[in-house]
Amino acid sequence: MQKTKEIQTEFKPKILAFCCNWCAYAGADLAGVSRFQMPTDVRVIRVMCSGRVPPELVIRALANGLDGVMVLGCHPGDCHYSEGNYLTRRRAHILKRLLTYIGIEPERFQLRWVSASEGAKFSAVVKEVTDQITALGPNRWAEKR
Amino acid sequence: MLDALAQAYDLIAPVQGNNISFRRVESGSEVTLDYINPMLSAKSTFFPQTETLFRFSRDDSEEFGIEPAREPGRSQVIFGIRACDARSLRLMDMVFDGQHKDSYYLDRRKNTTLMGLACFDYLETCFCPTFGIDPASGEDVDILFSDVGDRFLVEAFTEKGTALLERFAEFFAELRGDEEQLREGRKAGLAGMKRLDVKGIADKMAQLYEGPYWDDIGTRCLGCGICTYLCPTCHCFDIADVSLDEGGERFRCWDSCMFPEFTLMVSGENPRPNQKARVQQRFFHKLKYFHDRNNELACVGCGRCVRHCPVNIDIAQIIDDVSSGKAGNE
Amino acid sequence: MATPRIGAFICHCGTNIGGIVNVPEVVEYAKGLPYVAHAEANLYTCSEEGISSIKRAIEQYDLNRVVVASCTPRTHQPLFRSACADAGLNPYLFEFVNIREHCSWIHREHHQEATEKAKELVKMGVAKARWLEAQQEFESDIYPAGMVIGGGIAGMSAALNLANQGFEVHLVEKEPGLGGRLLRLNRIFTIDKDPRELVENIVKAVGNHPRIRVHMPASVKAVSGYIGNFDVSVDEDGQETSFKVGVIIVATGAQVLKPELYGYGESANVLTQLDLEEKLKDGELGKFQNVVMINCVGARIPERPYCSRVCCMTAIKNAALMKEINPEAKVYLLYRDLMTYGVEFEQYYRDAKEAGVRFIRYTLDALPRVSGTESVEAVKVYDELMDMEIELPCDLLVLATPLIPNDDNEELSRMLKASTGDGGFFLEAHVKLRPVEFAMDGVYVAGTCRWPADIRESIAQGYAAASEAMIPLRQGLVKVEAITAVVDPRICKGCGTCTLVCPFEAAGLKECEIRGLEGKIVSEVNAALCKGCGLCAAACPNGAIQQRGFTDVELMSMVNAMSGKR
Amino acid sequence: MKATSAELQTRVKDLFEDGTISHFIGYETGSDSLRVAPCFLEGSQEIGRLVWNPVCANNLAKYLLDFKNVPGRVGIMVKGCDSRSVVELLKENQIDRDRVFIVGVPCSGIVDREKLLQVMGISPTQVVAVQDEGDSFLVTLTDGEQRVDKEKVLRDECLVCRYPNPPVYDVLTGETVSRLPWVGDDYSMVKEQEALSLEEKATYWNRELSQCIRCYACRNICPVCTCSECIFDKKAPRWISKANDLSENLVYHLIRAFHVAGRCVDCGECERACPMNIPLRRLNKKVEKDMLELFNYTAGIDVEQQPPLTTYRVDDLDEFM
Repeated sequence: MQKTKEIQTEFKPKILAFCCNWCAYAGADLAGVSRFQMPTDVRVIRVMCSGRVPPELVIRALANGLDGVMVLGCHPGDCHYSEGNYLTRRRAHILKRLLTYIGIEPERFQLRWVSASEGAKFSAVVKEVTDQITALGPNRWAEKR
Repeated sequence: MLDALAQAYDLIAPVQGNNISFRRVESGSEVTLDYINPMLSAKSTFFPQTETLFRFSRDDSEEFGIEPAREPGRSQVIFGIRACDARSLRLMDMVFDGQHKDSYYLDRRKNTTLMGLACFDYLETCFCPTFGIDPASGEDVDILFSDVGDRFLVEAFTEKGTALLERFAEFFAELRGDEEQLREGRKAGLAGMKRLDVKGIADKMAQLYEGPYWDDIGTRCLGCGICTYLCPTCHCFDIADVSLDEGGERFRCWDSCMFPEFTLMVSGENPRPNQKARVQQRFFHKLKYFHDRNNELACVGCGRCVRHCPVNIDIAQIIDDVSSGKAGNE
Repeated sequence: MATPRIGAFICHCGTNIGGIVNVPEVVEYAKGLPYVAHAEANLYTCSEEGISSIKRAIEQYDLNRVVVASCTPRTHQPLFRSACADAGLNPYLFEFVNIREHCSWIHREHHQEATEKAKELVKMGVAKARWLEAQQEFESDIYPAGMVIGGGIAGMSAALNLANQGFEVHLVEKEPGLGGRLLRLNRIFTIDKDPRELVENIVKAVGNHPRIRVHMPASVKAVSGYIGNFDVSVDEDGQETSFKVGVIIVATGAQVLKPELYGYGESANVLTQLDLEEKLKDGELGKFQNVVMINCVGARIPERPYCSRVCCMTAIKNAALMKEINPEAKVYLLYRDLMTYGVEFEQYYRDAKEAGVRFIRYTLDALPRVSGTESVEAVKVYDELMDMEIELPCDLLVLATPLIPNDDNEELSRMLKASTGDGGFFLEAHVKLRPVEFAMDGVYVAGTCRWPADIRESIAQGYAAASEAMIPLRQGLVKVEAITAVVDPRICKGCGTCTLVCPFEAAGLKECEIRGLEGKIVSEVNAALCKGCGLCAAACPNGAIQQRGFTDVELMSMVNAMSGKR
Repeated sequence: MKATSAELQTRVKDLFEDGTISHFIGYETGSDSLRVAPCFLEGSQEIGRLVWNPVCANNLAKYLLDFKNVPGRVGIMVKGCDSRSVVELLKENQIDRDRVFIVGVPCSGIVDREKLLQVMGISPTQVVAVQDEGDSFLVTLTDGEQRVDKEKVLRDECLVCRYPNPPVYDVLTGETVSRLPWVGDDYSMVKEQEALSLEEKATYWNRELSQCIRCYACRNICPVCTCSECIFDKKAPRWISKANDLSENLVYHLIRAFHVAGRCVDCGECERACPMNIPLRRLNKKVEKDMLELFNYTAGIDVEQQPPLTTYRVDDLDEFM
């Protein structure tokens, strides 16, 4: 079931970012308001809390051929729901190690903390992760068919 | 010879992986002969676990373009197939070559030459004689190889087989004459093979719909697909689509009557609500329904399901219980 | 579910979006997406014109889903939702796509790529919209009464404020009398008054208030329910009494650290500032000639890093008072840093210096050392300015120790689901934006149980908490955004994972009552307690519990759309 | 494994007769002497069917779910690992402690069928019985007896078993087993895998998981896979395509490994059931190791212990900025 991809001269990754409504999404909005320019490869999905993101969905996204998945939440201690990001952090530890263990580059799944006031950090993270994943090249999971 | 075959055909032969199973090989060196029966039967050669039926494309006007996915398929040779698996193909023909012709299956069947390998030894779980199969014979193959010690006795049983032998004549020497009796001698190794009584079993099954016999088996069964996926005669499949922006494809893949969603309906209703019902279905299909339709039992006694069932549900045992009346049908 | 008929509205936002993203191209693209029955561009979708255009389209094209691609849901979602509602469409059948903050504004130099990204974002929004379902918001009445825990100055201020606004108040004080720590003080800094003058009127006012019921000595035993409907039971002098309130204000105060340093507890002439004030107040302080005061005792150290805020002023107050009582006395104040911020605090400090109090700075790596048999007779300290160690004679050593959290904070925090932080102090919902609320709706915080505060601050916080608490009391009704979790009892296996991860104890295991499932143990969500974080949905092993508006199907359809799957 | 079938039978007989239990879940002899089958008794009359010997590999704990709604109290026999999965079932309220009666059987290792046949070069039909003799097994053959070192023929998970004695039980049959002499580093296998390069890891798992036929035996036999409706069977959303390809097999095995994270007790049933001999424990043990190292958590020991992914510590490792 080879997914037909249009041939591109230079590789443009597809990166998904789950952003929690209260910190990361607001941070992304602030980055926009501040007109911080950044790569166009990231798509944001809004969730109320980083703790809403099921690891299964991260796995599914990578299997779908997306080149990277980010989960962005409030800094530890700042969760709007007081505990959500702590649970996210635990899941992320296990998931990241598991992915690496079966041979998937750890950079393809990232958890980062971005507060509502960190527009600059949001754009920095987007740049950094986009660079990392561009350097890795396409996610070969999609080719395992 | 196998090398030459691999050149001329798609050669499928037993290969040692995590376990021995039939795979496409490029050269004879990959092939192993150290087996009694491969873990997976040869069924997937004709009826792959996942098979694309056709592809479709979609443009902005939402118009569909459809192209069948069948590659004309180089003709292929299966080397080392055992009598039981060869028989199972004959049984599957009854399904795929019945009133509905399954061209995907039949094309492969047509392009395939079966090179059997006679059995002179058996596993504790083998019971093919039960179904009138002679493990050392070439009944259902085009060509039979019999290891008679220092050489192979090679016989063709069909035109396909003869043709192939002629094409590769260079590899074969004249008979020395003693092969027949050497083979008879080796057959001694088959003595003591399980042969169960299946006379009138379909009717005996008919009296077994009710009754406690299936209760424990039903509880014991985990509802996994091992038995059906390893079974050379199980042939159920499901059909699904892959839908992408630019198009997609329709594929079919093995399915198992052991899975709850096999009979689950959109309404949420399930005519086979519990594992007992599903186990029952499997054995009734093999030992009755299939017989009602085709006058054959849908089992060839290869013993794979017995060997690999993690909770030791043993079809030989069940046949025995039913025939002997232990199952309570008398 | 009726076949989705999605309307997509792509906003130019003047040139904000239209100047970078090729909006007409996005509209054309949207028209080709599954289930899209109508797509159009608007100059400003949020304008009067745009809104009425949405309403018209819902009518004209019989839309049952609306997707707006414009700015951010954080500011504009309510507007577009109510537009849908006005047109008779359930507001939860609306999906927001952000192509301004998250696209045009951050890709100003890349029009083509920005346009492609906008298309994809719209595709994702449409894919989610296809699965949206109508939702009903949960509403519940507010019981018009409040409970204030703690009868100190903060608690009393809050109680009076609530009561004067016409609401019943239950004031729960664990001591047999009102007034709190304030009454143990000798005088109050900057105005140098006896606290009693201040407090007694307030205590009277509280005691005599027709709408305030004081429970004393009493402690809260159990709290259940949620904003508007808390059931409280208190142990009042051995008697169990229970009552209902709509809001709760926590003002339980703090305690003073009793250090194990500088011979405190061993030598009779070593006191804390609070001990000193009590002795002064009761006239029990004997003669003294050489007074040494040490600040930051047990504060601003690794195991207790915070500054207690009130000790510097307290120490200065008492140091000056010592001079006042005995002008001949030598009074040394050893400090690490002086916190005398603001106008009158700084002045107060200068006055103390004028009065002859000697200030000597010490550092954490060279702590003062005390010496003497039986009682402390001298204090050695390294004086930074003189760059030498000096020995100060001492017949009275006074230690300024920090306020520390009450021991029962943890218990209370469990009862109220009100979090604690900072080593045991209560923690407000947001350090800047929500200073007197807890994350738990209907529970508020004031005074030194949050962090060390002086009287003025405590009173201000009391008033603030009370007026925050008054908002729901006045509305008389709470509405919960319908993004709460729901359980499918057919699939739920009652493993209780959701109940463990829920920060608000909204999910609980119950016997199912639905026909056909009677007696099955399944999870059930109390919509009033649920805050819609979705932790449970992510933790549930088989998707039996879902978060409305963020279901697995909805999220996955977005992921699939982004991956080019349909 | 000092307890004999006879002792077990008398014990269970008593339990039936004094009315303690109404049903019992145990083992009976299977198709040959190296196989057992789970069996379910409803009274003492068929007590003779019960066996307990070093080939009783199956983890019976999951069958408790099938007896959830039968009246009376169900008895079950559990080895150390089985008992640990009972702990997990209790943690997740899948069974009612008062309605099960747990007969613990200390276990000093289960025979790996294939290893035994290999090492001894025999066919199952030649085997009459296998007896536990401490550090070795005494194998009775149709023609005489042979002794074989446990280390050579034990199941892999038994070679790293730290819980030969059931942590929870109502009665114990047979003496408790002291720490098993052969038990080495539980995680050597995992460490070996971790040491590989990313490329090698990928190659390894691609080879292994491309062989998966998705029969779901590993899931269905797993004592902690208790969902009535598994997400892999859902139509909407579709977590996994029915198509059997490496990509989807990876999805299946990753999600599976994640779902048993902090719950897997390494009873080894998934690996035993897998007809394709995929080294599933190699995945599970990795997660087990991380849970231990990151959260100091071991599954199946204490019913009161909160599952690691449902709780947190403020000072958990934070490698994310």
